[in-house]
Amino acid sequence: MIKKDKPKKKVFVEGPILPEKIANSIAHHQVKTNIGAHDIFLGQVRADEIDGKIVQAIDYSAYEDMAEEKFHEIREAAFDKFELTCLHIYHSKGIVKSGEICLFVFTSSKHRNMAMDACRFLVEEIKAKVPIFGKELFEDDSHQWKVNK
Amino acid sequence: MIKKDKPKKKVFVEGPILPEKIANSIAHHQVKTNIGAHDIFLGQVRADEIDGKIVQAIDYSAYEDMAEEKFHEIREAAFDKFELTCLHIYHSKGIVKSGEICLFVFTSSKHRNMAMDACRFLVEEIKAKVPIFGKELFEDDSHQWKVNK
Amino acid sequence: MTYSIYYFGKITEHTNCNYERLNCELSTVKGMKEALLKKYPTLRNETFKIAVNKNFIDEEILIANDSEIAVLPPFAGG
Amino acid sequence: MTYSIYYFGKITEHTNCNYERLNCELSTVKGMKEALLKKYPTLRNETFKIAVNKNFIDEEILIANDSEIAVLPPFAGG
Repeated sequence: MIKKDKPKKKVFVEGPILPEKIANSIAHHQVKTNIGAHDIFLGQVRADEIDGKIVQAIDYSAYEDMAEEKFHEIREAAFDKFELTCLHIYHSKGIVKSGEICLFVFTSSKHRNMAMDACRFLVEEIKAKVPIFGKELFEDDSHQWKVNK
Repeated sequence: MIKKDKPKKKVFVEGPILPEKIANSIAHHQVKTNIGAHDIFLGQVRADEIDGKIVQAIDYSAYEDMAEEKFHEIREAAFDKFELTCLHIYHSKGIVKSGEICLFVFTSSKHRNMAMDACRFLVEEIKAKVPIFGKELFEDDSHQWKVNK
Repeated sequence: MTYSIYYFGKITEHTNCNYERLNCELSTVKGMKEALLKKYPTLRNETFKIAVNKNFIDEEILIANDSEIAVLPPFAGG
Repeated sequence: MTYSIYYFGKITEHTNCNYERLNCELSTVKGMKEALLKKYPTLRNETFKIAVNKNFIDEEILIANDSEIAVLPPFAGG
């Protein structure tokens, strides 16, 4: 593994991503007046019914060192592929209840297409390449492990 | 024009769309536990330089009655085309300064693809079909009229 | 015929008004365009579309009495 | 050779630990997989990938001494 010179940004946050954090992120971009378009993707924990039991929460864990490296590589790839002003990625670790947000991807560009294409690229890459694991917890204390499609 | 039975939702808001409004919208969706993915598009006013002068703000006006009808048609088309849990559109009227947000499109679905496809569809439709006009204001009190590409 | 005509955006810089009532012969969208260019010759340099009762209709269809006509410059939403 | 092995997610339900140090012969990813299945036979029913020093490498490449090995079940981020 080649050591990268740029500092890696911390992606993981403990517990759910709060709407206030999203609002703060948006507000921080109002000084960047070359931005014309933002795209935001939010992953929310669903209360899926599986064999008659309802998902109450997902307990996220990760191979954090590798995950932060993968996030860094994905971010660099997005900056290479798309004309972006900036991009931010946050993912939960620990317990996120159904209805709460576990993933926040935020892209900004001069024009809409770049922001939207980049956001989609990032979401797909994160789901495919980052070693994050999700334990779906049911009411009766049983669980099952989530698998991305 | 066929009269629609469903009530039309108000799209226009006076002045910029504030990050707090976006946070509130997100928070309101946390009770909808069948949602797995949200996509949010934000249009932000750019401080473009045009012939040496910098855009300070855009003064938005609209043929409001027709615009609200078009927004309604676009919303119905999106619900027909995509499996959405809900969608929301807000657009500014009046003065929006550079760095501030003038358009907020919010789609929610069980899975990511539907939310992202619908969001993109909505943004393109809004730009092409809704009679909204933008007067780009410069420092020296001159102006020019914005045209969507 | 009497038509209510609304002007928007850059168009109002040529008409110097947002609204007027126009009495004229029974007309099509095409005829209406010609009448407007006659009344406001500088509009010739502008791109605009005409909506009738909030819709875009074929240029050759006759516009009913008391229709709401809107003269719309290019859109800039978003 | 000594390898540090980390287990994640569902895999830990078979190993009953998150981490162990394993002394064994010089091995490839393929060989490591076989050794793990021998030690934890129920892993046979699981889908997993092996990362070496945080990367996925060819199954036939030899794993250097002191490598960090991770046994990863399917990803579920987002």
